[in-house]
Formats: sequence, structure tokens, C-alpha cells
Amino acid sequence: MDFDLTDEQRMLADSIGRLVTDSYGDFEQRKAYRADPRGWSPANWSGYAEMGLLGLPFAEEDGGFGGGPVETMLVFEAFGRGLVVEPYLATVVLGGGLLKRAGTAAQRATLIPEIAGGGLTLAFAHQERQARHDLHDVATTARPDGTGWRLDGAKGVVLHGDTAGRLIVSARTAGARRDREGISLFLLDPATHGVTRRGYATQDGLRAAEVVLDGVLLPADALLGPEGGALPLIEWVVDEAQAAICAEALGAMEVLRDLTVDYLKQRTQFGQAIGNFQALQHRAADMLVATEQARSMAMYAAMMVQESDASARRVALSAAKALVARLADQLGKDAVQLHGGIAMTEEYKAGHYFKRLAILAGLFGDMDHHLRVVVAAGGLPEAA
Amino acid sequence: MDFDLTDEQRMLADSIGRLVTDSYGDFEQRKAYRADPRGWSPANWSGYAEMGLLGLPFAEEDGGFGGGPVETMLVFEAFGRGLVVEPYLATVVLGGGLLKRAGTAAQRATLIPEIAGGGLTLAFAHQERQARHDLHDVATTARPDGTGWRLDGAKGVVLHGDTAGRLIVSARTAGARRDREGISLFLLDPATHGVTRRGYATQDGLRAAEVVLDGVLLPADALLGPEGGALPLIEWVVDEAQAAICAEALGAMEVLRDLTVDYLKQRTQFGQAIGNFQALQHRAADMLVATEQARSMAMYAAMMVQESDASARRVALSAAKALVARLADQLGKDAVQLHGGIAMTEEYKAGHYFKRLAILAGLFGDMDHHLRVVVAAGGLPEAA
Amino acid sequence: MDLRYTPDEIAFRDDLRKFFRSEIPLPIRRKVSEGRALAREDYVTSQRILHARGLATPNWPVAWGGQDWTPVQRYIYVEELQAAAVPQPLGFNVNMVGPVIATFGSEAQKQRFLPATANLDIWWAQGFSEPGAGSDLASLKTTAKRDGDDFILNGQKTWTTLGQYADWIFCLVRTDATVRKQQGISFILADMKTPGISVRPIITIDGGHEVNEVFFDDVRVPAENLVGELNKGWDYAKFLLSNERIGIARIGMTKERLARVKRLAQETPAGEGMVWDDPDFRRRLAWSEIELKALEITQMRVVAAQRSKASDKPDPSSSILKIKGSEIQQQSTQLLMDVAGPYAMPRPDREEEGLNLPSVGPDWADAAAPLFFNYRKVSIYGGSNEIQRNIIAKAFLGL
Amino acid sequence: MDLRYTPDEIAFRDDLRKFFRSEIPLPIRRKVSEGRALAREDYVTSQRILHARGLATPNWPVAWGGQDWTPVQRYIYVEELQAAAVPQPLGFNVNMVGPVIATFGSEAQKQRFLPATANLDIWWAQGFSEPGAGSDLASLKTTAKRDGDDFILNGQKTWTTLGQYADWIFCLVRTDATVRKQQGISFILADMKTPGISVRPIITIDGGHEVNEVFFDDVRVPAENLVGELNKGWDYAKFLLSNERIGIARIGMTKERLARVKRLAQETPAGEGMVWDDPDFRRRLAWSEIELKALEITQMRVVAAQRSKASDKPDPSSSILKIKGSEIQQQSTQLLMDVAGPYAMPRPDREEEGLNLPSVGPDWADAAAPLFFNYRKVSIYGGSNEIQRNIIAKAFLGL
Repeated sequence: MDFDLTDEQRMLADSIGRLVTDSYGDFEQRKAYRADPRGWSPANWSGYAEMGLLGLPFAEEDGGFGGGPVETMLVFEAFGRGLVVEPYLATVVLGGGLLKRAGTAAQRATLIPEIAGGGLTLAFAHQERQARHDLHDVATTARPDGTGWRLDGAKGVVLHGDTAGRLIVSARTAGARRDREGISLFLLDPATHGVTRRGYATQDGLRAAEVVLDGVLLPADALLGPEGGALPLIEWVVDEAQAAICAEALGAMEVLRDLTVDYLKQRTQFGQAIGNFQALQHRAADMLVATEQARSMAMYAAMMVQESDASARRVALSAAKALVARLADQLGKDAVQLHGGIAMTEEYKAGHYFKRLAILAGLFGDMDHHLRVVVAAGGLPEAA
Repeated sequence: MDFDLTDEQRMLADSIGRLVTDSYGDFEQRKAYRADPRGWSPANWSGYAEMGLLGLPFAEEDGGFGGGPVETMLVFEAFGRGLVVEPYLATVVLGGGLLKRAGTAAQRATLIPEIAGGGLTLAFAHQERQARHDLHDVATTARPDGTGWRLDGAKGVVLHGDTAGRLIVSARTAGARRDREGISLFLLDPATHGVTRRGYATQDGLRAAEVVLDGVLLPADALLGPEGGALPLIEWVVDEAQAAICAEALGAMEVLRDLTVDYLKQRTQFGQAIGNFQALQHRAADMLVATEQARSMAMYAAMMVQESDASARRVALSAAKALVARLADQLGKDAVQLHGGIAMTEEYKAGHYFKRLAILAGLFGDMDHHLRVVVAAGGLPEAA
Repeated sequence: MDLRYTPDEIAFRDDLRKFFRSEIPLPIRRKVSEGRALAREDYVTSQRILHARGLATPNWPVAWGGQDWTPVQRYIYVEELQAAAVPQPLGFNVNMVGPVIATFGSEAQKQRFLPATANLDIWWAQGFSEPGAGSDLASLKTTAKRDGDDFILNGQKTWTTLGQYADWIFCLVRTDATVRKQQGISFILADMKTPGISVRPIITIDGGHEVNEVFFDDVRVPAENLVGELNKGWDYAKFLLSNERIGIARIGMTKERLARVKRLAQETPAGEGMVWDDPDFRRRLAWSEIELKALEITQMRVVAAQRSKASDKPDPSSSILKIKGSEIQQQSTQLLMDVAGPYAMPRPDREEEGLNLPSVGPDWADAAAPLFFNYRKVSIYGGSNEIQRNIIAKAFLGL
Repeated sequence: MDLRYTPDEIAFRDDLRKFFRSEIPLPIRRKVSEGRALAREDYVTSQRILHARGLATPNWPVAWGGQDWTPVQRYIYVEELQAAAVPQPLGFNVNMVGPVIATFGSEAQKQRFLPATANLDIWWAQGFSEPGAGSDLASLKTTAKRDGDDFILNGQKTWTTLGQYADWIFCLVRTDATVRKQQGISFILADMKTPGISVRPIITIDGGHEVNEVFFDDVRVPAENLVGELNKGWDYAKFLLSNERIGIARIGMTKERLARVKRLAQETPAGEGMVWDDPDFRRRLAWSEIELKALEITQMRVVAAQRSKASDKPDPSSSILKIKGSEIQQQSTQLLMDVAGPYAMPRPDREEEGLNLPSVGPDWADAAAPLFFNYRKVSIYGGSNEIQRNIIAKAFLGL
């Protein structure tokens, strides 16, 4: 049993922390990044590349740094602290996670160095409107067409899909809409004829896109991974994304807790700092309890995402997500309430943390959904 | 729309309030009543008879006073305030409710004056161990035997079944264990051969019994109400009991709230009354909010129990019970917590209110059960 | 004791119900129902239709356009208005400055302001809150100094709701700094076009422009704009704030929203079926409905107590209605956001994208998250829920 | 970072697991599992079995029978002990007075008391709480006045857990009333048989006799029974109370209880099926399991921090473990009561009924409600959860 970081991990955490403080320490900077037509900062992206973050989870032989879930946790906790807007989850965790596991040697050799170098971003176009939180619910079809494929369908709320240089699209090569078998992945250039993207801002200040695929013709080698057998891989990568989200929520919760405590110390009312009022003190104390419980669950998620038994892994990640979502929701609401009106304003930071937490809580399945997964499994997996 | 009591109702409430204060105002009295072998006070019972409470809900032509659910609500709120231990729910609401609706003229003419006069108590032996909260789950059988009936089965947690002068027993005259049709009621003397009762104290200081029916032979006229068609009647009477329970819980909650507020004013710690601490003040405020919400739901229950549409009635009563159970549970726990150790002692009143509330919350179905009824119905019934 | 309305009350309710649904334009009511911001014209249109029928200011003195309704009728009016998603007549006009002028104003002030206020010819803003005051309203710092026939105002107000549309503002100002803070406050009216008044928008986290800061920089206001007596403003403010207990919990509105949430849940696909098939969702919705039912009866009890004139002693009902009402309103917006699911996320910038594009998700879904964000305010404003708990503990429990 | 134990730790765990389950009598462990009161002999039997293997006082100095374990080993020990439903070695002996005597006592005191304390030849009671003091422990009023070679004790202690079994009692007493309240307190030992000591049972709402009042009426105690220095008792009390952070949350015990709740729910009929088939029940159980998992990792982090010696600065972990640990323990007793359903109600008086009757409901069910009632204490004692929140707010958040 070991809860210490290695020296390398500690150095990584320090470096990312400094980088995020430099680029996001002044909240006005974030507004400027969002004002870029991309919705994020190419300069920051280059910075991440220089620090090696964009190649972090890829194997060294593919041009990466061989980082694991703990490293990803450290990155996302820092990103959560800064409310970072760059497409790291979309590119490195989701897109990169699929690519590194399903890509052929040729695909990996071409694309991973490009990603690690900052020249290429990815997005994972999977979510469909009817599916809600069910990863196996895919109506988009990929039919054999000559030697290649023809894709038809629509994907929604594709994180950073508007600016991605490549899309990884899930489509059904066999089976019915809700079958677990028959789902395949395709790697495609969004400039391909028949692909329409409509990008938009999201409620938390990031970006996403609707993607329509209308008779998109792809060559045979656009297939990424096993034909019809992509679901376990998708589930694994989405679990990795959940672990990252737990860590990101933790970082955001900690900042929001500290903002709130500072505000309670500074704000005076009825002739004294409102932090003197015991009812507010106790809610601040509950915020500390919540962040510590969230930290434990983010660590649990990072450790359990490596679990070889897929069903145990899925249940553990759902447990982590359910609790982090509940804690993030309560802490976000309490932070706004304890601040009062100021947290309702666009100018002040706190409301943005609250909004990001509200969106993170629902990303890839909300609390109810993930609790149901745990309930259906009869409870948490037994420890090894 | 009218939320006023009539003058008669107000007078009734005042009289019961005085009676309960006289007989239960000193908590030591209650201990003495419980020490009686019956577990309750025959003297109090006579007092209720003298005041007309024991004939309250019966029709005047049957020897009663024609009171309705509002009168019952007033009685039970007062009983809740006193933590009254007498078998009023068992005798008047449950037994009496069945008797007045299902009894023949002869049965009513014989028994109701006896009940109203205080000479006879009843108990409703319905609950079975496998049924839990499902009123239609009856395994006890009643088979034709000569001109009469033969009953076999076991009934559990029969409220005040140990001292009742007559039992009303549900048994299946047709159908399978969980059929809605085929349930009948029988009126019997517990001294009948084949009836075994095992009485015991309950966790809240009242009494109940296990009743075993082993080849109990009854005459034909022991049948109470329509053969095989008793379920709607049972549901109605249990709904009336739920309305009474909501009112009783309200009364107990109000006393427990006031006890807690008084304690906060008197108890000093760290050199001041603990009622000066804002975190405790806010929880006391929440106790006031809870009692007001519970009062509204007790009134809702009293009004909706008269609803002619049985399914609307059942959903409304489940809604009332679910919320009152939730509020009672939270208030009871908070009251103990705010008191601290003293509320953990058998000597002091508060813990007894807490325990009674905990038991009332689960009586005839717990919060989860009743919420499920509301959910299954798609929500609350529309107002007329 | 009877939950049901009398036949007269039913007739009254049905009349209002019909009027609201047939006369107030549907596009306006749809905006209210979806929780979208209304344009100035929407408020004006709606209020003038109501006023033409005597339905804009029922709580005013009959002489000034009020209705001599029973408490139950007033209750029915508010509930039906909200249930039909009719914009409430502008509160600053009809519940706040109107009653104050009608009660404490001079005859000249009544003649000048009341008819225009009722018809929304004058749009009023409320100048109470100040930065740094928050829940401690009486610590306000904006000053009014007498100078000949004028007062000169200096200071800053904030959280001025819809102040961007205002023609006039009613303000609490400090006219005596030497006495206890509540005793040196006056109630004064100012034309928003007066030189020295400037308005700065506050954009809220939902992206909306609903509130403002209002700055007073040597603003010269005629002394005749003082309402009532000098230094009695705190009394008028208390009168005004206690004026309208009915409606504080917004029960009719929440009922309407919960019914809409239910309808949308039944129409929104989720995996094998619809969101409605999810028992956890329905359980949470059922709790909101049940709690709302209890609160509705609590409110009816307050109404009944008003009728039976037993309401002279202070009671904690406003605080209870505020606490539970705000909690259930917030639950309702949470449920709506949950129905939207992933499509609560898009926040397309219509300006940038082009206004003719269809909505990204279901056409109601983009309003869900902003409404959820926006509604955090309801447990903060008008005396935060913490302040309400203080009031209950101190004033009613004696702690 | 790794959740898993090392092979050595696994071997250590497996040894303990086997020992606990094979050597501690099953009837005793079953009582613990069902949450029933233990007899004095149960504690003694169990502790002597443990002590014979060096497992009763692992946290003591090795010279006095302790084990030189790593923090992870100590953690495993506590978890396995609880998971096997082994009675904890008597806390008053092994976590409280034992370490105080070992650290601050005289050599004579060590010789006299430590072996007997470890083997439960002496049963100790704790004389800290007083009526009227509650969470403000330092305001205690029991006095010890020097008189020749003795101290004379007068006053009253309360909430003295299992005091009815005690041979000796360790007390905090006031030896100087002229200084700040924390500075005039001493730590003294008294034989319960000393004239002037009387014990009155406190029956709790679960019907149990677990706590007592202890009265001191001119009780003459030899001065050699003073531990450490005069007027330093508060320091020893703080040492004692901070002594054992691991185990405060009782995670192993709650895990065992939740597993049992799950098993019973799978066996208890409810309508068509079993209680286990009720999704609402399972949802609540799942939340408890999940929260417990998070708390378990929080506790492991505390253990890890102890190992890495980074734990010298104060941290809020004890308060967090206390708050969440007590909440989840209470949830577990609520769940058990819910499984019992209607059969949580019977409370047969075995004395009156005759002890040979079978249980009224399922044989475990009559213990469910008393346990639920009894466990309200866990958020009250040892510094109520309100006090814990004060500590977090003041000491760690600087509020």
C-alpha cells in the first residue's frame, strides 16, 4: 500500500502547477483564450507540448513518455485548478487513448509524434442524441463501399470537435442500435466530403461540435482497431476520461473551497467578517471534508482504471464518478451560496468554477447513471 | 378553501389537549402506564370513553359521534404530544374502521356501544411476515368447514393484539398469496380454540403480538364484510391509519422541537447558552420548517383520506406518509444530536419521542415504500 | 377544513385562467415557461393587457385601481398567473413603489405616479442594495444632502434588477449619519435621466443581463421627490418588503415548471426508452412534487390565517415560504437540466453563428443550464436563506 | 501510488485473519457482529487470547508488550480485528491509561499496572466527562485536595462507559482552581473499591446499560496514584486523546456490518422477492459503500503520511474521519433496521417472557432497532460532529 508520488511524479506535478499558474493565474487570461476563434490558446498548447504533456500517456516507442493514470491525475488536478480550456481531454485522453491502443503501427508512427509535438488535435465523435449515457447505443452506420467504407449518421456534443485535426468516429458495422457487438472506430479528416461540423461554446466556457456524416466515403485503412469489436476499448478509454474528470473536479473544488474561505474572511457584514458566523464555518468545514473525500476518490479512480477485470474497473469508476459528482455539485452550490451575489457575476471567478463543476458532474454520465451501474453490480468490487 | 376548525372541533382539540396534559404531562406517569401488565392505562381508557373519544368516528345511529378525519387528526396530534400508549389506533381507527364499514347491523349494534363505552378493545391481525408492506400479500387461509370457517396461518406485529377483546383477522378465502381478490375478514374472540397470542413490548414502548391460527373454527357469521372482497376496505382503513400516524408524528415532532429549543436555551457550554451558536440555531430553525411542512401534510392526509377516487386517495396518503416519515426521521435525529448525551438516556423524554418517531415512520410502510407508490403513479394526483 | 374551492372561487379561478391563456400572447408566455429573458416590450405588453382588466394592481387601494379581493382570491390570482406563465406585473411598480406611494406619498405624488406606474408607462427600478451591504441592508452608504429645494445624491446601488429599462428609481438614501443606522434613512424618487446617474450592466453566470450597478454622482433631485417623512425611509422599506407574502414561494410557477419537466422527460429519449423511464429521475421529481404540495398547503394556511384576521402577531411563515420555495425552485431547474442531459451543454452564440440556425439540441434545452445557474440567486436574494434561518431562530424560537 | 498491499503485508494480514477467526470464540464474535452488548467475561476472554499472542497492546512500547509495527501493519491489524468482529481490546486499558502510564508514569506505576492492564486483570474506567461539561471537557469540577500523603476526591463523573465492570478508574481532577481552566487539572488513578466511590447506572434508549455516573464523596486516594506531574493532567489527556487516530472511523467494523446487511437483505422476504430486490434500498446501501470506500482511502492516506513522517504538522484528518466515519456507521444501522422492517419493532422482555422462547422475528432482528438507537451516540461522543466542524473551521481553515 503506497500513497506517495515518485520523485518524477512530484516534479511533474510541480511543473504543471507552475505552468498553469503562469498561464491561468490571472483570470483575465482565461477570458482572452476563450476569445480566440478556436476557443483556446495555441500558445498554451505549445507550452504543453514543450513540457511533454501532450505525449505523456503514449508509449516511449511511439514517441511518448510512458505516463500512466497517476500522471494523468496530476495533469488534470492542475487543469481543474486553472479551469484550463485547451482540448487535452479530447486530444490526449480520449483520442490519444483510442489511438494508442487501436492504432496500427503506421497510424501511431504518423500521428503520435504530431500530437506530442502540438501540431495535431483529436476529438472523439461518439455520443448520439438518443443514446444519452449508454456507450453501446450507436445508430451511425459504416457500410462497406467498394474497398472502403461509407459513414452515415450524426454525432453530438463532440468535445472540441470543431477544431480537431482528426476525428475518431464510432459507427456500427454490424448489429442493431443497442447491440454491444458491431461497433467500429474510424479515423477521419474532418475536411472529408460529407462531414459537416457545427462548433459552439459550451456552458462551462469550453467548445464542442455537432458532427453530421452524410455519405462519408473512407478508405479501408480508416478503420481503427478491430472491426465490430470497439466497445470494450471505448469503455476503457471513457473510464480513463472519468478518472481524469474526477481529478479535474478535485482541482476545481479545491480552488473554489479556498476562494470561499478567503471570501468569508474578507467580507464583512453586520460589523464583522462573515467567517465569524458558525453556520457558515460549518459549511466551509464540510467543503474541506468534501474535497478530501473527492481526493480519495480521484486516487481510487486512478488506481482502479488500471484494473484488469473490465467489469470491476467499470463499477469502480462509476462509484468514483458518482461520489465526485455528488460532492462537486454540493460544494459548487454551497460556494455560490456562501459568496452570495458576487458569485453570480460573470466577472468573478467563483461562478465559473461552479459552472465547470456542474458540467463535469454530468460528463459521460451523471450521478444517477453511475450510481445505477454500482447498484446493478450489487455494490463495489471487493479489494484484491 | 377552508383551513379553519369548526367551533366544535376547536373545543374537541382543547379538551383532548387538556386530557393528555393531565394524564401524560408528567413523564413518570407514562412509565407507570407501561408497567401495567396490559402495557397501558385502563383508567386513561375510561377517560377517553367518558370524553366520547372511543365512539368518535362511528355513526351516531351506531352509538358514535359521527366524527371524521379532521377529528381523528386532532386526537392523534394530541396523542403524539403525549406519546400516548393506549390502543386507540388499533381499536378505534383500524378495528373500528373495519367494523363500521363492513359490520352487519347486528355486529355494529353489539360491538360499537361496547367499544365506545370503553369495555372492548380491538386489534387488526393482518400483517404477515413475508408480506412486509404489501397489503394484498395474505397467506393465511380461511376454508369452508361445515357451515362455518377454518382458519390457518400466522399474523405478526399485531398492534395491541395481546390485550384486544376481539381480533379482526384477514384470511384468504380464494386466490393465490398475492392476488388482490379473495381476501376476507373475520371477527373472532382470541379465546377461540386454536388461537395463540404472544404479546410483547415494542421498541417505542407500546405493545404488539404474534398471533398463530391453527385450525381455528369459526361460525359463518364471523365473516366481516364481503367474502373475498376485503382488500379495498383494508386499504381504505390503513389509509385512515396513515393519516392518523401523520398527525401523531406531527404532535411528537412539535414537542421534540420545543424540548430541543428549551434545551438550547438552558444548556451552557464554553461559558454561554449553546443556543447562541448559530449552527445550532439554524438546525433548530430547520426543525420549525419541518414541523410546519409536517402539519401541512397531516392536514392534506386528513382531507385526502375522504377522496372518493381510491387510487388518488392511496397516492396522496403515500405522499403524505413519505414526507412525514422523512421529516420525522430527520427531526428526531437532529433533536438527539442537539441535545447530546442526555437524549440518549432512558430517563429523559427526548429519546422516547425520537424512538416513537422512528417507529411511526416505518409503520404500514416506510418512506421508500410510499415514495415508490407515488413514483409508480407518475406523481401526485391533480387537485380537483 | 376543506382543501376544495367554493363554487364562487372556482368561477373566479376559471375566469382568470381563461383570460390569462387567451389574452396574453403565447410567445411571451412561452418565454416565461422556458425561463428565458423577456424583452422590455414583453413586460409592457403583458402588464397593459392585465391593467386594462384591473388585473395588474389588485393589491392596491381600490381608489387607485385595486381590487377588493379576499385573501383566497388574491392567492388564486397569483397561482393562476404563474401557472399560465404570464409575466408577473413588474414587482417594483405594483408591489413596491406603488403601495408605498399610495400609503405614504403626497396627493401630488399619487396623481403623478400611480396611474403611470400601474400601466407601466413608468418603469421603476429599486435602489436598495449597495456593494458591501448585502444582507445588512441598513448599512447603506448612498447619501442625500439637502441643498435648497433639492437633494444631492452620491453613492452607488447594485443588483438593480432590470435597471437598464428603468425610467425612474426609488432609493433608500442616508439623510442623517449621526443616528442609529436604521433611523437616518429616507425614501426618495429619481428620474433615471437626471444628470449624474449612470448604469453599468452586471452580466451574470447564465450570460444574462438582468442586474446592474447604478452610480449617483452629484445627482440633483427635487425635494418634492421625497416620499413621506425625512428619515422614515426604513419604515417604508419594511412596509414594502412585508407587503406581499403570497407569491414569495412562487408555487404556481414551480408547479408549471415541474409539469413541463415531466412532459419533456416523457418526450426525451434515453437509451431503450425515455428519461421518464428512469426511476431515479422520477423519484427526485416525486420528492419535489410532494414537498411543493406541503408548501402549497403551508401557503394556503397563511392565506386562511390572513382571512381569519388571526395574523396580527408576527409569524415565521414568510421565512418558511422563502426557504422551502427557493429550495424547490432550485430543484425544478436541476431536474430540467437533468432532462436535457448532454444537450444542457451547448451554449451557441447566436450572434456569432447566425440567428437563423436551428437550435443545437431540443429547442428548449439550451435554456436549461442558464436557468439552473440563474436560479442559484433565489436562495441568496431577498434575504438569503441563512438570514431567514436567523430570523426564525431569533424572532420565533427566541434563540 | 498503489492501493495494493505488498506480499509481506498480505502475509501479515492473512496471519491475523486466520488467528482472529480461529481463536476468538464464535459466540463472542457473533454478538459483536449483531451489535449486542458483551458480557464482562467476553471482553476478558477475547483480550487474554489476543494478549497471549502479543495482539492486545501493539501500540505500546515494545518493552511493555508492544509491537514494532509499521503504520500500515497497525492499520491492517485494526481493520482485520474489526472485520472479524473481534471485540477491540478494552480501549480504556490499551489506548488510554496504558500509554499514559507507559509514557508519563513512574517506574513503580509501570510495574504495578502495565502487565495487569494489558491482560485485563485490571479493568479501567475513564473518569473524564462531567455533567454540565459535555464538549467543554476542561470545565470539569471534580476536585482533588492534598491531605498528607493522600488526595481527597469530591465530585461526579458521567458517561463512564462500562464503569460497572471497572476495577480502577483514571480521572481528570481539578487540583488548582486559581489558574486558567486547562492548567489546574491533574491525572489520578483510583481503586473503585475505595470507600466513597459509588456507581449509578445510566440506562440508554436502546435499553442497554453501557454508561454510568460515578460519584466521589471524600474519596481518599494515595498521592502515589498521581500520574506524572501535578497540574499537567490536561497535557496527558490531550496525548491520550490524540493517541489513536487509526480506528476512529471504525471502517473495518462498518464494512463488516454492510456486508452483513447485504446478506440479510438477500435472505429477507419482501413481497414478490427479497428486500435486496428493492432498488431504493440498494441505492442507499451503494452510497454507504461508496462513501466508506472514499473514507477508507482517506484513512490510508493518513496512514501513509504517518509512515512518510510528514505528519508533524496538525492536519484535519481526525476530524474528517470522525465526521464521515460516524455518519456512515449510523447509515449502516439505519440500513439494518430497514431490512428488519416490521420486525424491527418487537422488543420482547426475555425476563418476563421466559428466556427459552424463540425470537419473535428473524433471530437477528430484535437487535436492529436498539443498535440504531444506540448509534446516535457516535456523532455525539468523543467531541460531537459540531465540535469537529468547529475544529476544522478554526484550526485548519483559519475562520
